Amino acid sequence: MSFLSVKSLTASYGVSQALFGVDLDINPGEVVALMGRNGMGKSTTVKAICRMIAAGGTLEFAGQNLHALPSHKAARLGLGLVPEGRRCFRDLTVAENLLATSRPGDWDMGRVTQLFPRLGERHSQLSASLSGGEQQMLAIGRALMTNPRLLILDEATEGLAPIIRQEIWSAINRLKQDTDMAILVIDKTLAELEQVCDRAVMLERGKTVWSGAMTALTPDITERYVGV
Amino acid sequence: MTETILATHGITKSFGALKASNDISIDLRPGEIHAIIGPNGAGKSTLIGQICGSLTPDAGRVELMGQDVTSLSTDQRARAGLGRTFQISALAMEDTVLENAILGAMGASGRSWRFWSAALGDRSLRTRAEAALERVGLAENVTKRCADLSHGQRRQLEVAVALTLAPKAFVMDEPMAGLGAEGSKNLTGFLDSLRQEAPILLVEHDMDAVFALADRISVLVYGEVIATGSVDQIRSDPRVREAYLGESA
Amino acid sequence: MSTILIIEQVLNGLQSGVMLFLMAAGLTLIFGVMGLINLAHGSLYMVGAFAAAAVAGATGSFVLALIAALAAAALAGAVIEVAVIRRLYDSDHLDQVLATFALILIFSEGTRWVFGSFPLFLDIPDALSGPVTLPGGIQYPLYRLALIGVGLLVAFGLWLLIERTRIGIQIRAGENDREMIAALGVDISKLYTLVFALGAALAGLAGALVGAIQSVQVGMGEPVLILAFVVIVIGGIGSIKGAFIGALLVGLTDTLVGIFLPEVLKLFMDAAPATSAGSSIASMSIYILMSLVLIWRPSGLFGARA
Amino acid sequence: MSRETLFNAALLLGLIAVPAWAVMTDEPFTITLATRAVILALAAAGLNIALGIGGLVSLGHAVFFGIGGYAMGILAHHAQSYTPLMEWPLVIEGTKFMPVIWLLAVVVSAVAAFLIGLMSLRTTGAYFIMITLAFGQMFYYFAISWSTYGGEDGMSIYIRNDFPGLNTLVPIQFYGLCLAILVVVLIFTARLRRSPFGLALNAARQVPARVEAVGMDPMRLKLVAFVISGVITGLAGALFADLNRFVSPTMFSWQFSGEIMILVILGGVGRLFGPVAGAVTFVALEHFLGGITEFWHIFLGLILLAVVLFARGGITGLVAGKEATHD
Amino acid sequence: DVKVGMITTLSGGGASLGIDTRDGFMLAMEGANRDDVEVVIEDDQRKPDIAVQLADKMIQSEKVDVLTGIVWSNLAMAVVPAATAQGLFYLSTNAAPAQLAGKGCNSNYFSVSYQNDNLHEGAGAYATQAGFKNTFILAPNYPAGIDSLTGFKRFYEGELAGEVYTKLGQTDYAAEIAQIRASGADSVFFFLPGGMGISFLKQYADSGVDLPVVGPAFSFDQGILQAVGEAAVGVKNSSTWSKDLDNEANAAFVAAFQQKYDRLPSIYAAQGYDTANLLLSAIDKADVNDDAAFAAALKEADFASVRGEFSFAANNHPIQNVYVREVIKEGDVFTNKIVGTALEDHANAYVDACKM
Ligand SMILES: Nc1ncnc2c1ncn2[C@@H]1O[C@H](COP(=O)(O)OP(=O)(O)OP(=O)(O)O)[C@@H](O)[C@H]1O
Ligand SMILES: Nc1ncnc2c1ncn2[C@@H]1O[C@H](COP(=O)(O)OP(=O)(O)OP(=O)(O)O)[C@@H](O)[C@H]1O
Ligand SMILES: [Mg+2]
Ligand SMILES: [Mg+2]
Repeated sequence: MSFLSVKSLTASYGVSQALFGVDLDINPGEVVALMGRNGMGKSTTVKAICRMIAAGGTLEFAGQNLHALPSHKAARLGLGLVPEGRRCFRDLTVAENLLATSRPGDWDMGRVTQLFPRLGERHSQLSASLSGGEQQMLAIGRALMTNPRLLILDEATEGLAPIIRQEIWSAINRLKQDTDMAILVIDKTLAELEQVCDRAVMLERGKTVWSGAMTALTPDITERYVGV
Repeated sequence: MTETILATHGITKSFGALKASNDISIDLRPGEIHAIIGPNGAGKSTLIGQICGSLTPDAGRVELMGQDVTSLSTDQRARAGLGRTFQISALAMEDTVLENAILGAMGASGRSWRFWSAALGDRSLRTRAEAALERVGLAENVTKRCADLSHGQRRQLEVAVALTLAPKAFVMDEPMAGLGAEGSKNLTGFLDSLRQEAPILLVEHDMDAVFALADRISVLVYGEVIATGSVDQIRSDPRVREAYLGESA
Repeated sequence: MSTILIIEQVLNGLQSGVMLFLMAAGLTLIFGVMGLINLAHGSLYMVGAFAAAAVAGATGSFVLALIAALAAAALAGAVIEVAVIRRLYDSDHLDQVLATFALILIFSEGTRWVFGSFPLFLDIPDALSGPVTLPGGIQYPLYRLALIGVGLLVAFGLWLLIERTRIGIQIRAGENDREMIAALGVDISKLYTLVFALGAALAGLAGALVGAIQSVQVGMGEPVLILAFVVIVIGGIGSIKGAFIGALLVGLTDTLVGIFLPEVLKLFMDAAPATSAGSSIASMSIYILMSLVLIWRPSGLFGARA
Repeated sequence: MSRETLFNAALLLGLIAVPAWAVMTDEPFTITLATRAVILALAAAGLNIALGIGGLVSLGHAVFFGIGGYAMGILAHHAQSYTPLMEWPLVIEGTKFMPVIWLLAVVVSAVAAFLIGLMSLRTTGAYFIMITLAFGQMFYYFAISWSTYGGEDGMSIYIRNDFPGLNTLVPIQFYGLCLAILVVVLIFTARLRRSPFGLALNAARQVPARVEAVGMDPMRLKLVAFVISGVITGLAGALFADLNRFVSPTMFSWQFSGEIMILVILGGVGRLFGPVAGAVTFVALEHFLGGITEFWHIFLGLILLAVVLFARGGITGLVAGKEATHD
Repeated sequence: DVKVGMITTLSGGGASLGIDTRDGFMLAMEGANRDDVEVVIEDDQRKPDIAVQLADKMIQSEKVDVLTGIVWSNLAMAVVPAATAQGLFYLSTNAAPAQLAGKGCNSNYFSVSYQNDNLHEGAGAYATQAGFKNTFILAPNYPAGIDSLTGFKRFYEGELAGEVYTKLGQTDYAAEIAQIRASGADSVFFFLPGGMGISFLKQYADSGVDLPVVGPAFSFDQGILQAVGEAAVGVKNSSTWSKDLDNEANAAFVAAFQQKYDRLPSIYAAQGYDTANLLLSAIDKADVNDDAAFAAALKEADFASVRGEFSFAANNHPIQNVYVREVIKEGDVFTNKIVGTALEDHANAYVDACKM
């Protein structure tokens, strides 16, 4: 049994079904890429794991059945989400955003501002007035502050300057080396994913259509499922 | 002097002690794509806000087709020929894709003050909207509610709405953000063809796209333009590499 | 008009402002912080006053009466949060308006059903009754001074809670994005029940304290509700400091305009029309104040959002 | 045909059938009751344009309702006492002629809505709710102390005003008149919702920034919607005053603003027939529950609560399904 | 058979007044135990438009002959003119605004209670008798408030230390009390009905200003005295009725009311009771469908009023005494006792204006 085990996951938005059978496993220390074209169900999978929408199928994390837990209890098992579109708490300052949901552990204010010095400089600014990239850093910092065992990054490098993206990727690499945090990454730049991910899972129309080691990813497959 | 479509002259804007724009003068010429790049928080969106009228500069001027538009409101600037896309999608979520596009067509044709005839029944509005949706690849989704679109599809719609305006100049804030690899590739191709219609001021972090598209690049750091030049010039500029590009180029 | 009287009226204005703050405090918490339009706040105020009057009548103890007011209102608050309000956080403000309007009907007539149609008796405790003499020879009721004290304490306590504690941060975060804060591991539902109960308890406390110098009757909460909304809107929703300043402004305006405007008008016109015109305008004064503030600053004096 | 369309048609048929039913069962008062429901529905239909399409949560619509009422009250008062309304600079006499009264109601409501909108639309959300309430309270207190026209006591008009070709004293005829106006307004609303203006207004509620970016001024769209909305509610006020042959400052009260809003929410915000469903239900509840117990407000409260909790989208939502239909 | 429609306030804030009106009225009706009179009762929620609607209902559907029961002047103004214009009789159990006493009087309209100004006039007369020279007067800023101060001044001969109109529904009177303190007044007259009066009296008692206070009976009525408590003891108020008025009808009424409802009756109950008895007396004399005869029968006022001597003036408003009462404590209960008569056989100021 894996750390996170997702089997035949289904989910719907009202009457329209978005997931038709997603399979996905992650083990501690692993970095897995979740890939697919726009609208194929990557974010929906993440929302289902975090119990933000109701879902069917197997959903287990750290030996617990996630279906039985409300969103906040699932999170406390060690899920750290960086959501699509950032979703910082607009009316809170940067520092307050980081503190609001922090849980004790290695990651604290000091370590996060070390990773993103920009957040330190802006720590008493309202997050609504941050630049897009700054908000993205804040969302990552916020998730790290919960000291997750599984970090989920949904388009975490969207809108970041190349130099910062590199920093984030190297931070992920460091996380991978130094901790046994499991990481699930959704991102669009294949080259960058290849640097850090161990495995990849491809979604098409709400279904897992391919999964395997990153090294086994052929141009053929990527052409077919992500179009490059 | 070359003819310019859009230009800023010495734009300056502060938020408290922070100088988000410091004496910025840039211009956009016919047929070109002028990319603005720079670290996060450098002031790119702030600059765009001032160009489009949602922010008022503390000093400086904005000119469109040689006319000073600094004192015009956002909607007046849009009518004067400025088509923009937002960094974070700004769409009417409850409405359908087609309705969102028609909104743009309506604004462009000044037909918003009709109270009786149905908007969707207006041939010319509809043709215009559908053409734009077709071009960004949303033709199959016209009846979908915007809230049901994926993130990437919303980004496409964002561009389509700007298209319906048939503007004199496009101002795009990170149009690639959230698009998948394939989507970025397609949009890159699309923008490439769009420059014939109207020049584009493009803010983007996707360097593949910027390097593929830009005729000129300006680099903004801490509210100041530190360099303007061709792709090659910028790529090899050490200051730019240090502040922004890192190893990636 | 003597200086002493003017000072006394300014004091009255401040005091009525603090009293208003006491009423508005719970509402600020619920409306400002949780983003919920709770029209039934006035009902909780009424519940507090009735509970206090009933317990004071039975035991003769004002302290017990206050405790009863706090407990009854908090309980009522917790119950309606769990049974009704909880289902409405995700829906828009309008559903909240209708639901809490329905709660007003239920509470008002329910209270009348239990306590009858006649006003109840609740008096100032002996230890606090009667006037004291302030420097300058102003005679001022001790109880009102005590109200000022309680109001200031509540203001300070609330400000600490919201601005300086982690719970406060979480509450505000929840207002921005409930789904997100839950996904990050905070049990926002429980937190909101607590906050709602706290807001209700404050309303109940205000009802009991103010009930001692006013009339404890069915429907007493509604005029107060409107005033409390005026206060927090002037101050800027979500700001405890704003609510406090707003309350003082409203208290001063209401008191001073009512007293001085007729006098001022008498300088220009006959006494009778001056009195009536003066008091007509006075009754509109706080609304005029509110619209001026909002026209000048569309999100109140200390409102965070534009 | 969608379920909502069917429901709307049934509602309309029901309203048309009311007089027949009243005659058959010899309950003439039913017509008065139905007239009340229709007029309240009209007032709510006015608000529904601002609220449902434009997202303008106005807690001050009683202002327009009251203006309509006082337009009727003042004109008829002068007509029945044979005193001119104004002697300088030009002589204006009172009148008992409904079209003139309506014209006045509409014009004054429009001006008031324009001015109030101009000042209020800078604010949003709860601030907008409260600033509109503030204007309502100003009018309310003004009316209370306006002793020329009865102050708090209001004004009674002895005989209902005239409409050419009708005997308005006959309940059925007056009812028919009110119903006709309601239908006209609903048709107008239905067209408006699909018109370019409606589309733009709807978008201005959701994303003002987008509307601006395509060259329209959201503020102006909202202001126009607010004026249209105020005018309709004002007209309803004039009819309501004529129904009761009485006007008083309670027409301006915030409770009344609240009640109009409750009607819209109860029926279904933004639904074409929402105001009608809401008004009919509310008037019926008020009428029938009142007979059962002295404490009928408790039951009214419980019913309203049930509607909010179990019928998202009000009564129309309950009957016709959640989403507004798009086609 | 006669059908009577009672429209009164039975829910919400003002319900206690309507409930007493109804209970007093029904006490007399049930006491008479007749099967030729039917009463229908409806709740107006204290809203004028609801009252009008109920009147329409009673006229159109119930086909009543007589309407009665409205507590508030503004509701009466909404209902009475239209009802009498349609040929119905209206007997007022309480509200009696000046418009309906003067130019707007009607042969089908009778006020059994008083004319609105009466109690204020009584208070003014008492203030004069008591030798007050410099009174501070206050009332809410609405027509009844303005009428009340006018009524007071009509019979008060001293100077005014101040005249203040407060906000309708105001609950805090600290500012007015400070004005009173500073004004050098020797006494205070106030008209603040309902909760306003309770608040004022409690705050006044706590302020340390101890000038004598006079007011109309409304703020000292049985229903609200208990809520005012000690603060009211000793205050003089003017009333046309009191439970200790010494006459047979009153003794019987008070006893019967207490027995039936287990509380002391209020002035509203007394007025309701009188109204019912007046109506019954007229029914015995004339056919309700014969307007002129029935009006004449009513006007005779041939019934035993709990207020003792009672007759109608030319404008169909009572001629009666206005008494001065003092608030006392009887055991645990606060109540009133008569201490004098302010005006004897008093009618009202609008008789001459009424052309009937
Ligand atoms: N809130 C929603 N309501 C209804 N349908 C939705 C919603 N969100 C997403 N969908 C639909 O569900 C499907 C999957 O969307 P999802 O957001 O999971 O895609 P994605 O793979 O994350 O795409 P992207 O790369 O564009 O973010 C899409 O077809 C989308 O239209
Ligand atoms: N209203 C505001 N108040 C205070 N500071 C602001 C405000 N708006 C923007 N800023 C600050 O101004 C700077 C420039 O922001 P801007 O959004 O223009 O950056 P950007 O270049 O677009 O960055 P990104 O690429 O991350 O989107 C940022 O540091 C931001 O925090
Ligand atoms: Mg996604
Ligand atoms: Mg930006």
